[in-house]
Amino acid sequence: MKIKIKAFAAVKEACGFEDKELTVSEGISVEKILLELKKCHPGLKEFDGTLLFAINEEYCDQDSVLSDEDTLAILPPVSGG
Amino acid sequence: MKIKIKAFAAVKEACGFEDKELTVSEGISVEKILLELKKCHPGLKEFDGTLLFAINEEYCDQDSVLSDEDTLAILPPVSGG
Amino acid sequence: MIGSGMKKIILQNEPIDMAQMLHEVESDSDGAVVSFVGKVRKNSRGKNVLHLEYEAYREMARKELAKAADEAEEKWGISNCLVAHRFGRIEVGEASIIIAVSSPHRHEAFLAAQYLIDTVKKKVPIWKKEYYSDGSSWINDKE
Amino acid sequence: MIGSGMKKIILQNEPIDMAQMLHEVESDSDGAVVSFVGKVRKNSRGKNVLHLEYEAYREMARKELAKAADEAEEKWGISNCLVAHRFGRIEVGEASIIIAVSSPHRHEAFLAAQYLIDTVKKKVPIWKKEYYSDGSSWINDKE
Repeated sequence: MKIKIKAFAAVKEACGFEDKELTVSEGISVEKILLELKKCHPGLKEFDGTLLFAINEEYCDQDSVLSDEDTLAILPPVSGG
Repeated sequence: MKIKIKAFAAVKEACGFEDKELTVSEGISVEKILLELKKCHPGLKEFDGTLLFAINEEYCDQDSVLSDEDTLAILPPVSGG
Repeated sequence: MIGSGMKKIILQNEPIDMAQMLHEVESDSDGAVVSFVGKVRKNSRGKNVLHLEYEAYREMARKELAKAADEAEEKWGISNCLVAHRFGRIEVGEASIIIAVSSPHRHEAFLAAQYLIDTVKKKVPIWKKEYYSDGSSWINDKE
Repeated sequence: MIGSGMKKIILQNEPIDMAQMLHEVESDSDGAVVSFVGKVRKNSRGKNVLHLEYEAYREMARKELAKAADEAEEKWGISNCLVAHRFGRIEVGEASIIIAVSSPHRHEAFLAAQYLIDTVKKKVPIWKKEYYSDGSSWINDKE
């Protein structure tokens, strides 16, 4: 299945992409995708333990599972206001 | 000695005066002045137990004693804001 | 008044210019400005309010407000604060009071603004008279 | 969004018009308007800030802000509320965020405004980058 990945702010800069499409196996978890991404984007490792995730604009956790056409956002700790 | 009395808002309307000069005996207390005032201004009685007092623009209590030239303000409960 | 911040007390008959008031407390080293605006409501205690009139013991109100501003600075280390209260006739929807506080961080600004309006309601010699279609009444109960 | 009050979320590149924002939350049945303005400070973490840049995950930020506004209405029965956040480049002294809440009484308006800004700082996907004379840095610690 196909999913979209979105990266923001410091994560975007560390990864070098803003939007990305991936073909992944059905029922893949956020955690698994993250492991895959770290292979090509080692800069992601510096965020270990601090990242937030959202599927289709709703916060989720690392165990959450993606469906076809989902958008996974990888978010550094927020600092708005 | 001479003192000034100032009345505000509902007290002013009930007493029928805004400013008043009184000649009183030395060392007179707020409470004593109030008793005197009630004789001529019985409307004051309806405020029993709710009034606030200030001498020369500083809050005081009923036992406070006045000096010559002092200004005593008689204040209903405040409702600003 | 004590301290190094700007503290401004305004008692005026004229409408309050909100943008101007907020501008007055600004400074480049403050990250937070909290403001409170108290306005005349069309309903009060089940009655239909036509307009209000505020009376103040002005010299004393000014002193009490200045004390409250000093206390707010001492307690929370706020930078600048301003309290503007109108007196005289005020229409429904108009502001009777504006409080604005600036501070490096937000928590202190919130606490100080609340302290200032609470103090006004409790201790500052200002009185409100409500006018209805069938009369008027001095307000002397607490909200 | 739920409830009958006006709830408005604004994410914009342009400077925020404070007077306009306050005007938007007004209603004749509300006695209190509490506002919070967050501004760019010239000093941060011991460094001299030249300007900021904010980035937002806009669709999601809008949703999270709308949820927070609904929660504030549910919890405190506020009437109207507005949250406006800028993104892009913002200069020292300019406002990055404005929150305005109106309510019949003041206590609820204060609590709701604080809840909204606390939620922004904790949960809304917006990020700040500080620019200094010698570089720049994404901010990701809590105040």
